[in-house]
Amino acid sequence: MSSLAHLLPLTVLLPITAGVLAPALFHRRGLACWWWALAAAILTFATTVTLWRQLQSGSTISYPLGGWPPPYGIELVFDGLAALMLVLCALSVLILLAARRYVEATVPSSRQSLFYALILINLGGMNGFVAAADLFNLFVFMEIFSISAYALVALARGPVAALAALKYLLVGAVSSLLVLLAVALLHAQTGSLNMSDVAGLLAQAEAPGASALALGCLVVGFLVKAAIFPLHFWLPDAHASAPSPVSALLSGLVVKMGIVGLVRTRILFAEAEIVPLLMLDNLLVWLGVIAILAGAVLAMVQRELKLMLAYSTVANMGYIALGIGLATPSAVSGALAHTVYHATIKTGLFLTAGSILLCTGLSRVDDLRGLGQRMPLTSGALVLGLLAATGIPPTAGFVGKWQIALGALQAGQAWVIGVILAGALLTLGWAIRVINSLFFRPPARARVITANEAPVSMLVPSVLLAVLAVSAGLGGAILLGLVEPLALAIVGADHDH
Amino acid sequence: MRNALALLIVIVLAGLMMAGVSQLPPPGSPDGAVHRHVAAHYIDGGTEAGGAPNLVTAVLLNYRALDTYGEVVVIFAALVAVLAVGLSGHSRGPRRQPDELPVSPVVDRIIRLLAPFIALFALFMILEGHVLPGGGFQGGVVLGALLILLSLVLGPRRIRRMLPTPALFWTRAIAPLVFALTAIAGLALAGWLFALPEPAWLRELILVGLELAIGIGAALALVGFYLSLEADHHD
Amino acid sequence: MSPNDVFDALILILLITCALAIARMKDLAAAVILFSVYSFALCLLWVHRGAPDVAMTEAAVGAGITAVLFFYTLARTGRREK
Amino acid sequence: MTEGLAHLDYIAVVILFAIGLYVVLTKQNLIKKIIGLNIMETAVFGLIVTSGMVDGGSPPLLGQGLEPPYASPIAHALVLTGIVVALSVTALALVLILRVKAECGSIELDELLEPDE
Repeated sequence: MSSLAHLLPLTVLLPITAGVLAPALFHRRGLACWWWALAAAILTFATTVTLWRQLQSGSTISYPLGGWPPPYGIELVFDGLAALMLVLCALSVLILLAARRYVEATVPSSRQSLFYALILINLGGMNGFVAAADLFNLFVFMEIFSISAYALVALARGPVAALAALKYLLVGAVSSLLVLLAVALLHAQTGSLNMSDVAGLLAQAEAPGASALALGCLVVGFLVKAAIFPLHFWLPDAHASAPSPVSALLSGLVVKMGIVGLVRTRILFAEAEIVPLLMLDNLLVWLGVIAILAGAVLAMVQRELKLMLAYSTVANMGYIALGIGLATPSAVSGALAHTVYHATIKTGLFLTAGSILLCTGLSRVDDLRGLGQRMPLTSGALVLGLLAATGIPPTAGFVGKWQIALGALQAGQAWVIGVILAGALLTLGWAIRVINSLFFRPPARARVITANEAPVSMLVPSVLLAVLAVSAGLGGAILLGLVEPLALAIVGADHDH
Repeated sequence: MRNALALLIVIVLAGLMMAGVSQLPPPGSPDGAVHRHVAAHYIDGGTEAGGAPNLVTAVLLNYRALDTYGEVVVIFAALVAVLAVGLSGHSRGPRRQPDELPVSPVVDRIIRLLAPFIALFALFMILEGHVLPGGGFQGGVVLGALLILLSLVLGPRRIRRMLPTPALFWTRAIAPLVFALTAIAGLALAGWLFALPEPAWLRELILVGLELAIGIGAALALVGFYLSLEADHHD
Repeated sequence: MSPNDVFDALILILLITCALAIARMKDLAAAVILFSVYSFALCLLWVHRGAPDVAMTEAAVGAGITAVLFFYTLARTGRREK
Repeated sequence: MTEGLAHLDYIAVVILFAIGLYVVLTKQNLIKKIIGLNIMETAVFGLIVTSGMVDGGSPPLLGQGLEPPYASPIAHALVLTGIVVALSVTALALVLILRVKAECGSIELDELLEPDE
């Protein structure tokens, strides 16, 4: 084992320790704390890049904590799924970059260091969740990023945010509990907690009912975390009322953890030949189809920009569920690619929406008429992001959807392609409404007329992510190549065409 | 109507759960999978491998130290969360002493009299946690309860002022910080993050240090929860 | 059935009764007190299951601190459920 | 202990989980919902502790003159961590409830969600 493997636990320890130190070091010094948080996030990103290069040159990296070999100790792994960690850390850096002005304007100075502490702890929790190879460890990291996420939503002012955070907490706690119940059932059945060990033991287990119950609990728990329709009801309020950098974090990254959980669950049960796995695939296809249509329609009828974006997240999580449910290599790799691409697009969109909210104080699309003249770069970034969200080629949104459509053909379910197209058209519908309002209507509000372009620290992440969103589709082949081994691990090599 | 529907759903779910749970291996048999596999390895390893005669402590602080690190991070995150979203400071109402809970002189006396003994008991639980049942967290909870009791007698403002703010934040962060230091010590002395280095006395020292940190962290977190629920009365 | 089993069964019945009573209770303060009783019964069960560490924690947290936190909340939100 | 009676624990656990879930789903009072959540949590903890027990076994404490077989220390460690997590979530929920009460004036979910606020 290369000594570089010691870096793997660091992706968890580094941001969390930085977060723990933040309130002690920077009480009432928000700006200094921002620098500290940014430095910690960049360092974590660098660590992830180093690990990533190591992964490219060799095989999967595994780290036994305390030197206890699995299954006796806790193991962390850096595998194909950990590619997501790279994206997580990179986007966190951009979110933090954009957060400074927003936090200065909206969070009281005595609480700014707490805000950054929660963001860093959230990042560490997500990194740990992605790398966890132990069932209970997965639960613990899930709680770390969940608790910090509930609090981050409530950091926004006003009655809507507090209630949204509380709803998010209640639903989140029940879903976490389902995951814990599944862990308990699997442990009672196998006596082990290490995922690959449990997977092997489950394959020979003689209690299909208990396995099926554990599978069901894990799936429902993670479907809630991933906000798959109709278990999405907590998401729109929470994501729309949170402070905008937090919205970007939640909608771009935190919901994706549900997908990570689903993928880990699929791998866990891949060898156990129990019937519900087939039912699960069908369920995911149907839920995905409904989510795509319902999310897009609900986004269309919203008046507030951030609510539109939140419902669009519901629709996009539907695409990902659909891809996983189709269970062919192209569909699953499409779903994984879309996970990464949607994270990029939606982080950019929410950060841009945050700039607009901060500069104008307006949130309704009708009030934002004519903003294109006053804030051309920010509005332009929003338009590019929206175009990418509809999935016009060659934007980032296109690759995943195209792959999922190909997968639908492989799976002999061509009708799904119609749904994918319909979802794209509906998205285009509300996107055009926003674009029309921004660029082709005269201003209706004084605050739009007096608005100035967003500060540089907010413009840079917005524009960068917008450019990435429209151009990243060109590099789609690279990303698909990266996620393919993982897709094969999920659906099993027998599906290979 | 809605309640009846919910009842139906809950009954169906309970039925499914019952069906699944009934297929689990019967509990209590020493030949069950739970006892033969990983747990048997821990028990066979004994105090020597685990570092502590109380195997629960050995699992918490040695074999599965990362989980316990996660646990202290969860409490710390909850404390930061409570401080960040709590009411105090959000809307400054008139500050009042909490006079709705009058403490009778007898109770006052008893609390003051018992306080040193409770503190001693908590300390005992923390320091002996690796040998006997109990441990850092349990002792910390007792210590936290004692501080809450004392605040009834002395007034929350006095408890709040016991530590100046920056020092308070350092102390609150003690559990995750000591864990991180232990992780690094493990890497330096035993080659793996979170490993407990030899010799035995060093191991025991580290275990006691960890338990102390967990205890202090838990106690301060509880006081933090209590103060943010009690602070600034709104009517 | 040994006396031990009878004792266990009684605790289980007590637990379920407490939970049902909590569900029906309109007075939240009483519900919190019942939750303390419930936690305490759970402790006894866990001592019986060979888990003294867990029992101590449940006694301190479930029956103690959680109830205190609930009471402080109730003092500011009112103790009646509508 | 007979096999059937050992399953009694599991049956009780399922019933407690169901009661907790019913409270969380149907009660409109937010504090009541949190109590329900706590009942669900203890049910899951009960399942873990029971699955780790041994008939006639001792607590997993070495060097105290206790005879094997020992109960599984893993199960106990999991529950300890679980209890801490449950307490943290409860504390945060209660603080949020106080904020909802201060900002919206009620903690009954049906009143809070009425369209006309």
